[in-house]
Amino acid sequence: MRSLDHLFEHSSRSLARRTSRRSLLASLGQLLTGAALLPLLPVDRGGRAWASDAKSGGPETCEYWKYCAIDGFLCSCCGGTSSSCPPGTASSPITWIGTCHNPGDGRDYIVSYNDCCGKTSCGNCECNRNEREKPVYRPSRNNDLNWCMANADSNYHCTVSVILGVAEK
Amino acid sequence: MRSLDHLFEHSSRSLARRTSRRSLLASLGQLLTGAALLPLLPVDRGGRAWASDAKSGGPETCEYWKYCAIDGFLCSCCGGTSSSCPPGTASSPITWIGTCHNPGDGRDYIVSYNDCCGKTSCGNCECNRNEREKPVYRPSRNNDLNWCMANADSNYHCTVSVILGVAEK
Amino acid sequence: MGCLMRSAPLRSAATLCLTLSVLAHAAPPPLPAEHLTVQQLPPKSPHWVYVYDEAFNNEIDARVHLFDGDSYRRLGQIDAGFTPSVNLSPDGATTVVATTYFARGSRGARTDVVEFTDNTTLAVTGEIVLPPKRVETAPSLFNIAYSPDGHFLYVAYLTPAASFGVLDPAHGKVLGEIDTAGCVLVIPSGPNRVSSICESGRLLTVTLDTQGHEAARALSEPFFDPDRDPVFVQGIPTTRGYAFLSFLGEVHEVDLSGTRPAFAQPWSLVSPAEQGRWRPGADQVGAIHRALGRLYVPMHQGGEGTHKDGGTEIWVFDMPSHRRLASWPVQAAGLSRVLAVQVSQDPAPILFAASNAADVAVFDALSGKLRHVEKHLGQTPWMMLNP
Amino acid sequence: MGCLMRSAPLRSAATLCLTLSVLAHAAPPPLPAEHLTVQQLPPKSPHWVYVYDEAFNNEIDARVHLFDGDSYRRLGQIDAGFTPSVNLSPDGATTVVATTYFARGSRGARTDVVEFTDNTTLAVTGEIVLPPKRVETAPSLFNIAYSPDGHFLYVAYLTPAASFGVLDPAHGKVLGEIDTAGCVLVIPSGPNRVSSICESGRLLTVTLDTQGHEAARALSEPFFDPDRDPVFVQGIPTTRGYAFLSFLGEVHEVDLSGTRPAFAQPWSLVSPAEQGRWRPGADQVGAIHRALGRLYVPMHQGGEGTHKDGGTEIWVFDMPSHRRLASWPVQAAGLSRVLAVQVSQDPAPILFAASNAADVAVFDALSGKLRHVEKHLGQTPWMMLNP
Repeated sequence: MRSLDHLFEHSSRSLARRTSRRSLLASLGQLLTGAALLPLLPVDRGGRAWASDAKSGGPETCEYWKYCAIDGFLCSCCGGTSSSCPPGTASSPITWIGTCHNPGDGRDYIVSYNDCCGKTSCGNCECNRNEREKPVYRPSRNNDLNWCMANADSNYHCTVSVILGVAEK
Repeated sequence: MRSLDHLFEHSSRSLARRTSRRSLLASLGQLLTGAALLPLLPVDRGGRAWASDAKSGGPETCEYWKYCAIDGFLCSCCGGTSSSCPPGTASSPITWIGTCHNPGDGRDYIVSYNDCCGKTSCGNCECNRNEREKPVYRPSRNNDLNWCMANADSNYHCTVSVILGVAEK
Repeated sequence: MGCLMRSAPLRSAATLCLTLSVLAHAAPPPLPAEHLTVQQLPPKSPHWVYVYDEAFNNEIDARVHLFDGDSYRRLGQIDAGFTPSVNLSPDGATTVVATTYFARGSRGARTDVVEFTDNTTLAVTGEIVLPPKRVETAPSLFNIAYSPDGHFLYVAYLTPAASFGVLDPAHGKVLGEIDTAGCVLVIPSGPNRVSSICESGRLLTVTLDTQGHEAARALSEPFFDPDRDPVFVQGIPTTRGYAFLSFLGEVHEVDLSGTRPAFAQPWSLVSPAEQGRWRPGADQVGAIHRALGRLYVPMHQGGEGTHKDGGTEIWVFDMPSHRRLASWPVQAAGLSRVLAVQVSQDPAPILFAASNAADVAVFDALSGKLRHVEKHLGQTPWMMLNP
Repeated sequence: MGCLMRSAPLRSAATLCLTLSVLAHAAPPPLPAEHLTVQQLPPKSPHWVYVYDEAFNNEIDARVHLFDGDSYRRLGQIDAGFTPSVNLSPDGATTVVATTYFARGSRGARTDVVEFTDNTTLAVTGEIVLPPKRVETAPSLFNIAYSPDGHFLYVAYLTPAASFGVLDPAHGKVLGEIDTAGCVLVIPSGPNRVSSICESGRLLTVTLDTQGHEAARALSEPFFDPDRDPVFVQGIPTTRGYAFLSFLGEVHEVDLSGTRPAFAQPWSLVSPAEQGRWRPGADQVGAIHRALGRLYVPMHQGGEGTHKDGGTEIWVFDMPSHRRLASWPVQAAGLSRVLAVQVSQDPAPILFAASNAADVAVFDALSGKLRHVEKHLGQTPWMMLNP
C-alpha cells in the first residue's frame, strides 16, 4: 500500500494545477482534523515507545522520535504534552505532517504537527528537526509556517505531534 | 549652598502635603526640560572625564560615572549616546534625577535620566545602578517607573543620562 | 494491501486507510492514533507558583508562568503585555493582570486594561478597560490588588499624578478614581480600606463606601524615615498586614487589621556590626511563612545604592523572636544573585528563589536543601505569587 | 554660596543656581550642562546591515537592528511585530515591514499592516492596512518585495490559500489581490512582473497592468525537482535574477531579466564525493557579491533533514567558474552554527554571519579574516539585508 503520506502528496500535486490552494488546504485541514478525532482504539500502549517517556529521550526532549519534523517549542515543556495543547490555548485545525520512525516498534508513523495558538511563544524547549520537511511551496510538509494562521487567535505558542497512523513502507 | 538636588527634595517634600502629585511633577518636568535645554556654555571639554570615553569605563559600559542611578538599557548601545536618544525614538519630558561623582574632576553632578520612548525595549547593555535611588513613593528619585508614561508613544526603549549641572557639596 | 483509492472522497479514503493499517498488524500492535486535546490543569497545589516574567529585553511580551514546585513542570502561561501589574484573587481562582497594549505593538493608540484569567483553565474570561493611567513600574503586590473579600479591585495609577482606580470585578466596571495626594500604590485591608505609601513615610488610608467611592481618609504618623532609611515597597504579607523591609535591614511590621494602621517597633535583620555592610536587596525582597512565622530574605554585602543587587545568601528569621535561624549561600546551589523569593504556606513548605540569570531554584524551606533548579524560567522573573 | 531661594519660582532659581555653579569654578571648569537630543544617523554606508530578529522566544516583539560593520555599533532599531515580512525599497531609503498586531498583545482583533520606515530617521512614516492574509513564515526576500522601479509593492498572502497583494506605496493603497493557484511568495522582476514558486518546481509569473491588476500569467517548465532535491526559497540576488540553492547543494541560477524566466544549467557546490554529506543549510543560505561574482554559503556535514542546521563552515565560490575558492571554519571565529550570511556590495566587502547563538560575526569578505563578533545582536537573527 502507498502510505497516507504519499496519498496526500499525490493528491496535492495533481490538484495543485487545477484548484486554488484555498480549497485544497481547506480539505486537507478537514481531513487532518477528522483523523485526529478518530476514536482511540483499545490497543495496549504499555511497554513500547511510550515506556521511553523518561526525561532523556522522552517527550520533553527534542530527540523524542515523534518530533522528527517539528520546528518550534515543545508543548510538553509548556504545560501540555506531546499530543495536548497547554491550558488556555487552542489547537490549529490545519497542520503539516511528518513521517517519523519509532525505534520502539520499528514502525514509521504519520504524525500531524499541530500548533497551539492564542498565547505568545512559550520560549521553552525550542526544537528544530526537519526529516522530510519541505519548503513553503509544499505547505503540508512545511514547518516554517505559523499554522495558527487560520485560528481566531492566531498567535503561535507551541507545537504538538499527534500520531495519525502507521505509514506502510 | 544646598545642591539643586536638595532643593528639589525640600520642595517636593514641602509641596507634597499641599498639592497633588500631578501639579508638582508637571512643574518638575518643566523644570528639568528647561534645564536640559540650557545652552551649552563655551567650556573646553577636552582632557577630563570625557577623555575616558574608551570602551572600558566609557559610555557604553554600565560603570560609566554618569550612570550611577540608571536602571535600563544604555542608549549608547542602542543607536544613541549617553545624552541622545536613538534615531526614531522620542525623549521623555519627565525624568528622575541622580547625583553622580565624576572621578575625572572630582565633582558631583546632577544628572537627569530621561527615557527614550516609542520603540520596544532595546535589550542591549542592561544597566542597573542605584546610588541615592529611592522607591516609587519618591518618584523624582525612582528609576523603576517607566518615565515614558506621559509620552504619546509610551513604550520604553532605553535611557540616557544628561548632565544638568554641578551639585555643590 | 493498497490504499490508492483515488476516486474515493479523500476523507473516507484516509479514515479507512488508517483504520486498516491500525488493525492489520497483530503483534506487536502499532501505536494507536492519538487524540489532540487541550491539557487540563491538575488540582491546585500549594507548591505551585506564579512567576512574573517582565521579559525585559522584549518588554511588550511579559507573561506569568505557572510552575509546579513538586513535578518541576511548567503548567502554563498567562500573557501579560507591557510592564503589567499582576496579582491573584483572595480565593486564588483568578489571576488579574492590568496591562497596556499599543495598537501597533510598541506604538499607536494606548489601551490600558485589566484582564481576568481563570486559574483552572488559564483562559482569559473577561476584561475591564481602564483610563490610560496605570502605573508602569517594577512588580509588587500593590500595583493591583483585591480587597480581602474580593468585592473591590484596586488599580494603582501614576501619570505621574498618583491616584487609584476602584473596580467592581463581579460586574466588570470601573467604579471611580481616588486621588491620593502624591501617595502611591494600593495596599488593601478590611473590606473597604486602601492604604498608599507617602513620600513622608506615612500611610494614607482611604475608606470606601459600598459604591466604592471615598468615604473618609486618614494620614498616619511616619513609620519610617525615607531620607535616612527608606523601605522597599515590596511588602510581604503577614497574618495581620504586611512587613516592609528597609534598605538597611529594618523590619517594619504594619498591622492593617484595624481601622487605622498600627506599627510595631521595628527590628533589624542585621547586627550592629553588619549594619550598612549586609543588606536586603532584590525585586521581591522577602517571603514569610505565616503559620511558621519564618521570614526569608535575600541578603548581600554592599553599600548605599546596592539595594537592587540581589542576594548572595538567603537569611532565615523567626519572626516572633527576631532571631536569625540560618543563612543559605545561593552560590552553593549554582545560583547567581537572587532577585525574588517566595515560600509556600503549607506545613511542608518549599522556598522558591529566582536569580538574575532567570533560574528558579526550589529549596526545602525548612532545611534549605536544594531540590531543583529550573533553568531560564522566562527571561526576567522578578516576582512570584503563591496560588 | 547659597541657592536656597525658596521664594523664587522654581524654574528661575534652578537656572540661576546652575549658571552660577557652572561659572563659579575657574580651573578646571566643570562639565557643561548637556543638551538632550535625538541622535541623527550618519550617512548611509555600504557596510551597514539590517538584521532581522524574529525574537522567537517573544515572537510578538520581532525587530530589525541596524548595525554598522565598521564601527561595530548598533545604529538603531525598527520594531516589527509578529513574524514580520521585511524588505528594503530598491533605493534603500525605506524599510518596509508587513506584520500582524493583536488588540490584546497575543489575542484579540488581528490587524495586518505594512509599515514604512524612513531609513534616514528610523521613524515610521506611514502604513497600509492589509486584509488579514499575510504569510507568517520564516524570513526571505520574497515575503514582501518592491518592484525594481519601486512603483509596486507585493505582499505574499497565505491563509493557507496562496495569493499576493499588490500595493501602491506612493499613494498608500492596496490595489488588489492576485490568486496564485497554490504557488507561493513574491519574486519581483521588471517593472510589473511577479513570480511565485510552485509545488511542481515551476515558476508562475504574473504580469501586471499599470493599475496593478493581472494582465497575463505564465507557468514555466520545472527548474528543480521538489521530490528529489528541493530548493530553499531564500533566493540570493544575482545581477539578472536570483540563485536558488538546493538541499543537496545544486545552484539554480534564474534569469528574470526577460519576460520569461530563463534557467541556467545547475551546478554543484559539492563534489560527487561530498554530495549528500556536505550540505548548505540555514535560514539565509547564501550571499553573493555581484560585482565580484562570489558566492558565500554556510555548509555543514549531515544527511536528509539537516537543511536548517546551519553552517560549520562558510564556503566561498567563484560564480562564473563554479570553483570553490575557500572554506572558512566558523568555530575558529568562536561562532556556533551560522544561520544567515550577507555580504556588502562595495569593493572592500565584508561578510556578516549570524549564528544560532545570536552572535553576528564580521569578516573581511576577501580574506576571511575575522574582524569582530557582536554578541547577542537580538535574540534570533535569521536574515540580514544590505542597505
